[in-house]
Amino acid sequence: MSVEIKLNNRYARVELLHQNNNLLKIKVDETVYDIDLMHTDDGTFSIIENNRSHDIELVPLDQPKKYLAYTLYKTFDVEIIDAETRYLLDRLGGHLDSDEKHISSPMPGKVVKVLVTEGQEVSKGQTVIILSAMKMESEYKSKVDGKVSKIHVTDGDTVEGNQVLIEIE
Amino acid sequence: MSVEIKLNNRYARVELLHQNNNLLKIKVDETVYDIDLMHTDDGTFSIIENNRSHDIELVPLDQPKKYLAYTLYKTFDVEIIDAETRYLLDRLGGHLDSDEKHISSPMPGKVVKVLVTEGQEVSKGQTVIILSAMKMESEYKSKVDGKVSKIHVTDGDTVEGNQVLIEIE
Amino acid sequence: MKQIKKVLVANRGEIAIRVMRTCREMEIRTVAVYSEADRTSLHVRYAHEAYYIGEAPSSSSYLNIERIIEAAKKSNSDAIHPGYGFLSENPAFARRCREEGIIFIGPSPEVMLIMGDKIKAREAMLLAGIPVVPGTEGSISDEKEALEVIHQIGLPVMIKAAAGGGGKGMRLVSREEDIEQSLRAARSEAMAAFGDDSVYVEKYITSPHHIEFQILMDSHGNAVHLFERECSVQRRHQKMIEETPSPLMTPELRKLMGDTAVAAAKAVNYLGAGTIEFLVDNDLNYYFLEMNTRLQVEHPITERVTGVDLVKQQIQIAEGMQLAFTQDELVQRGHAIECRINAEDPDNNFMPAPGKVHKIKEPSGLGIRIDGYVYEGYDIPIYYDSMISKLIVWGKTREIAIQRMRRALYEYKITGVKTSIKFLERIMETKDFAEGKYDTHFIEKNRDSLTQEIEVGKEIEDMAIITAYIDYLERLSKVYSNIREFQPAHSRWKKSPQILHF
Amino acid sequence: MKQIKKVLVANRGEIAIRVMRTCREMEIRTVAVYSEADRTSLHVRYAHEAYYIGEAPSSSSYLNIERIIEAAKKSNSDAIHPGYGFLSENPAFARRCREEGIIFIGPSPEVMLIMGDKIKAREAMLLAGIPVVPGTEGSISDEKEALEVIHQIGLPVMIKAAAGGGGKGMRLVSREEDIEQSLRAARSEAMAAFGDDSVYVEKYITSPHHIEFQILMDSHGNAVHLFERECSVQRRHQKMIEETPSPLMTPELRKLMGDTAVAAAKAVNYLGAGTIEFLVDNDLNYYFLEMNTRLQVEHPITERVTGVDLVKQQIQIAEGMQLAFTQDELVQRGHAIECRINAEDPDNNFMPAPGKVHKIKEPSGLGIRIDGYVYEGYDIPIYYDSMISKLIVWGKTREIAIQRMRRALYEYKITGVKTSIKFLERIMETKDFAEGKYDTHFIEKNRDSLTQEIEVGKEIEDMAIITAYIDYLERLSKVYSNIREFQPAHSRWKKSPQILHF
Repeated sequence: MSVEIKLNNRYARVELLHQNNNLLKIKVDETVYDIDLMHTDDGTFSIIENNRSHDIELVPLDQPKKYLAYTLYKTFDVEIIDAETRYLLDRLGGHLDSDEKHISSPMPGKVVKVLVTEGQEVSKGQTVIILSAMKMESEYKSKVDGKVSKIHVTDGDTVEGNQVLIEIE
Repeated sequence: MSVEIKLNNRYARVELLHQNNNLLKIKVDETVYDIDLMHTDDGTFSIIENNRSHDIELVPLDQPKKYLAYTLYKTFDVEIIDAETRYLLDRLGGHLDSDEKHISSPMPGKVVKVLVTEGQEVSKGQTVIILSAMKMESEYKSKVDGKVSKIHVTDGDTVEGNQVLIEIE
Repeated sequence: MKQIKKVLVANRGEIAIRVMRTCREMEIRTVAVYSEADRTSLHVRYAHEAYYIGEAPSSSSYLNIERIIEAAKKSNSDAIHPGYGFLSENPAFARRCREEGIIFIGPSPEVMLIMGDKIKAREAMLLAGIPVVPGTEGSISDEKEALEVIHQIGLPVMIKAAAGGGGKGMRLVSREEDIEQSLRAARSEAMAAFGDDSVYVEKYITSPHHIEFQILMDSHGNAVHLFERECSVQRRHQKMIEETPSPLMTPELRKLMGDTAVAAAKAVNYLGAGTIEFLVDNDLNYYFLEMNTRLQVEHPITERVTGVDLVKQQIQIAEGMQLAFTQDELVQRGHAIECRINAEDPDNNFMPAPGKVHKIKEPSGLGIRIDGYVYEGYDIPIYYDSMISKLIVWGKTREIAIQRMRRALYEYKITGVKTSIKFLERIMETKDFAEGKYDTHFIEKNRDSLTQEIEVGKEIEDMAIITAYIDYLERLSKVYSNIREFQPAHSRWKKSPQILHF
Repeated sequence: MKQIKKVLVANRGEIAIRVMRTCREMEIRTVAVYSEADRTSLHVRYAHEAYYIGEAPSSSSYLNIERIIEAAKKSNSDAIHPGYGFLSENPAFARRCREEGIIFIGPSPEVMLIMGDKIKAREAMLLAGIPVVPGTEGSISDEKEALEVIHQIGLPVMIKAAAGGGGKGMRLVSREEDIEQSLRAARSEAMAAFGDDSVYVEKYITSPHHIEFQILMDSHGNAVHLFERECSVQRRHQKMIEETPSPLMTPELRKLMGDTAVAAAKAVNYLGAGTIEFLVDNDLNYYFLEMNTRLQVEHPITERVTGVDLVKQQIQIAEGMQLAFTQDELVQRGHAIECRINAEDPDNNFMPAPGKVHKIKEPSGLGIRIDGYVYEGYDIPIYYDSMISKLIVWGKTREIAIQRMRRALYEYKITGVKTSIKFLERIMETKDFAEGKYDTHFIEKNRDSLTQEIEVGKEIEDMAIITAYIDYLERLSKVYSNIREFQPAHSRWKKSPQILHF
């Protein structure tokens, strides 16, 4: 089964050509690899490819089909672009999320202060909310000119990572 | 729900009297404990009882309802004796297994030599099989006088821990 | 002299465990206190006893003097070790312990009061003949007086608005001919911004090195220093890497500054372990900066080169024992470096990154020490410091220590949260660091190369793609064959039988 | 002089990783070889490259010279490090490396041949004037000759049947008046058992201490010793605990034995790291036992007190470099102890206990080093050694080192397989060990107290019962409410919401 996989900004087509237990023949774009692949249930991969030993940790993210892959020197965002994902991508015109109109928390933390109210006009670059985590406060700004359509949090709330805080339309 | 639990050779009756999230009131035999209990999915338990901090690792064994509980200084065999277990115990007249008539491997290893054949008469204390693991050979003796009724392994076999090797009747 | 039998550690995280480790070696029972966010934190599990002291925010728990004293009394603790941060430099807490008859492992509240006040500390040091950063004692509103002071201090100087902040009314003056104009500009800017044109003038240290000296002083008046720690690798004014010996240090300067540090401790009648922080410029002039009246985060590098357990010394001094060694018996052997492993994102301005730790693989072997507290599955709380572990290495030479640190950072793998590990690895590979030529501007100066995108080659990328592909195939096969059987954690290495179906 | 750029490590387990760690620090690329049972073993994952060399039994893989040489050639390795065990003392392998132009990191095959043969080694040592255990050179069949030899050696002696085994024809003689009768009894027993009444006579060491000296010798004829290691805590003639300095040692004896060890190395024109093993009696007489022409398991304690990386020295010597230090520059600082953590059952005659490791929590902090290789979920194979890790601690004094070892053993938690951890903890608490009064009979002598059942009190038992109870309730609740949702490993600490249903 051939699948398209996105790694950071690269799209690659991957296909398993042959398997004999842990010995796999896999094609990634135009390259065919003969690899010896073992992994644990929780995502530690040991791959021996042409006698090179690779240790990779694969961590599934909250969103389905999205992962972080930790290699020796670099961590990659990896996403499976299968038929379902492709459909969503097409429907949204290439954008799975409308990031620009949402202010989301990049990390878990606490809301120090919401600086806007619903219905208020905001301009690009205007600070709309202050979060704190681990003794450090950070200001978050609107990425567009627009109107605050929805505020999901209030001062003092504890928020998760990637939680939508404020929507702007 | 009150359950009987066996710890090494002790039988204890346990009952959850009250729960408020991680704060539990539990009765073990005649003692009532108020404890703060947290644990991970894989059996690391942190119990605070009367401000004493206990770290216990609970490891499930292959047989259902049997565990090893690792406390700070001692490791216990623990077994849940519920209705089902009780029924089996009663039916077998108090013996769940007929250990004496089986020669089992106490650990994973390799069969070096089977010294008896099926149908052969053996006497108590007679060496019937030699196993090796980690560069060390061990002899296993019959615990009873009897006749070899079944041999499950041959020289050179790899065996698991607790596997029945030879049956004597 | 009173033998301590039970210690309450009024702290959390790695330092709580660090202190308890020494207590266990001394056969002293340990008492943990914990906030609501820390019920599953390792110090609670490590201690003999544990007491809940309040809500997650520090103000309700780790800064809550009443609750901590209550736990100490309930547990019959003889002594309290405050660690660093939280109440460790709080004179009111130290005084309260004294009133309750509980030994506070640290100096007296009187010393803490002096050293906690910048101006009083400066005065005390001047009195003891210890150099401080030259500058005006108070603010100056007269131009002529300001000019005199500047000439007296000598260039370069920094002029700062007395009412200031945010860089307004601030001027760096390096050249003689700029003095008057800069002074006027600063004053008028200050007036415009704050309605007040008075200014401070301070010596500007061009290439500042942050070097500190560890001291120990017992209740019998004996004091020693345990040499320096070089702490100039900083981000956001927070230390990131420390090492000892300092690459800048000479034996003469070490002796001079060490003697100064001991004099400073004696000047205030210090008790226990403390640290005198100095600024040192490229010409090896040094100035007292402040004194930390507690254990430092970076104390392990001193322990490694001197062989002295500083926590044990703290406890023994608190018991009233005499120091077991003199200055002459202390020697620095080899080289030690500490890297702070923070849950943060170095590519995004070191933004904190709390969250759940997925997996940890820690380095080990020759010359490695780790003081940490997080474990797999642990949820790093948002309420406290982002430092999750300290990696300390020792080598016979600085070069070996750096090689070892690189190896250790290679071995250190934490997934689930972002950490400073890879950033630290790059620092080890930076030429200026390798040559020991750096000051507090180091990270800023090398920011581009330190945060530059790494090229790893297509093959590594392809392997990462393959791991996700295999996981995806296995998940699919599970859905379609409806296999959902229980699989214990870390149970086995798989040979991927499922994907035979594809 | 040839710079080594790539090393194949012809070994597995902790020593393979130990060697690779130093290689990484030296920026040498590492090549692992592995048997079928070791595909998921850590050394395969740690190395840059990995080559499969055969089936699980050592004879098909780690002892398979052809396959290893083939892997070395295919990977373009400059050198092979043999670790300990397996091919490390195999002269044929060393010769084969030489023929293939691959540097064997160790001594020449010629030296290995001599030292691998007890009689040749004994002759070489006698020639160099080094004391060996006094005894007959060959067997004696004449009673008069035997009596002469016994008087020459001096009591006590052990008489052994030349054709013997299993204790038959063996007599310990301690008293003058027993000599003749014992000799006759031994000879007649030997005749009855083996049809041959010839015997050996050997000096019997009443209270033997196993003490060894680490030596290093370069290709320029420079040799040094790195002091002793006391290895008398043994079970089944295998070392369990090692320490340095030896509690038995005096500075004079150390110098004498050290000089002897260096002389022994020079006598055979040694190369690299080696160990001279001695038997020492309570009167501090010492006798050459054997020479190990490789790295020892217990080398880390020497590294800790001398600050020397022995693997790095091995590699540099193999490159043809001169030793960077002289004997005078080497000093023992503080005290180091190693405990071997084996997968075995101390309560059942140290029966090996291979199997799957459920969880591991390793000690850490001040003065702790771990050289291990197993990880959570790893299945310890049945084919190889039962040693899974080495715990090395350092303290300024022996007393501190023991306290620290106790603390470290307390922290060390391995579940899923039986280990020697708790047994080692009891040894640390044994009076004779604490006082440093022990010989190779130590474990046998203290077996009862070391394996005695511990009473932990009813409360601990009740807590263990409660954990099983809670697990049982949760499993039941899952079955009845049919909740089988996916839960990632180590995902969270639970507050047991399920058991609300009861």
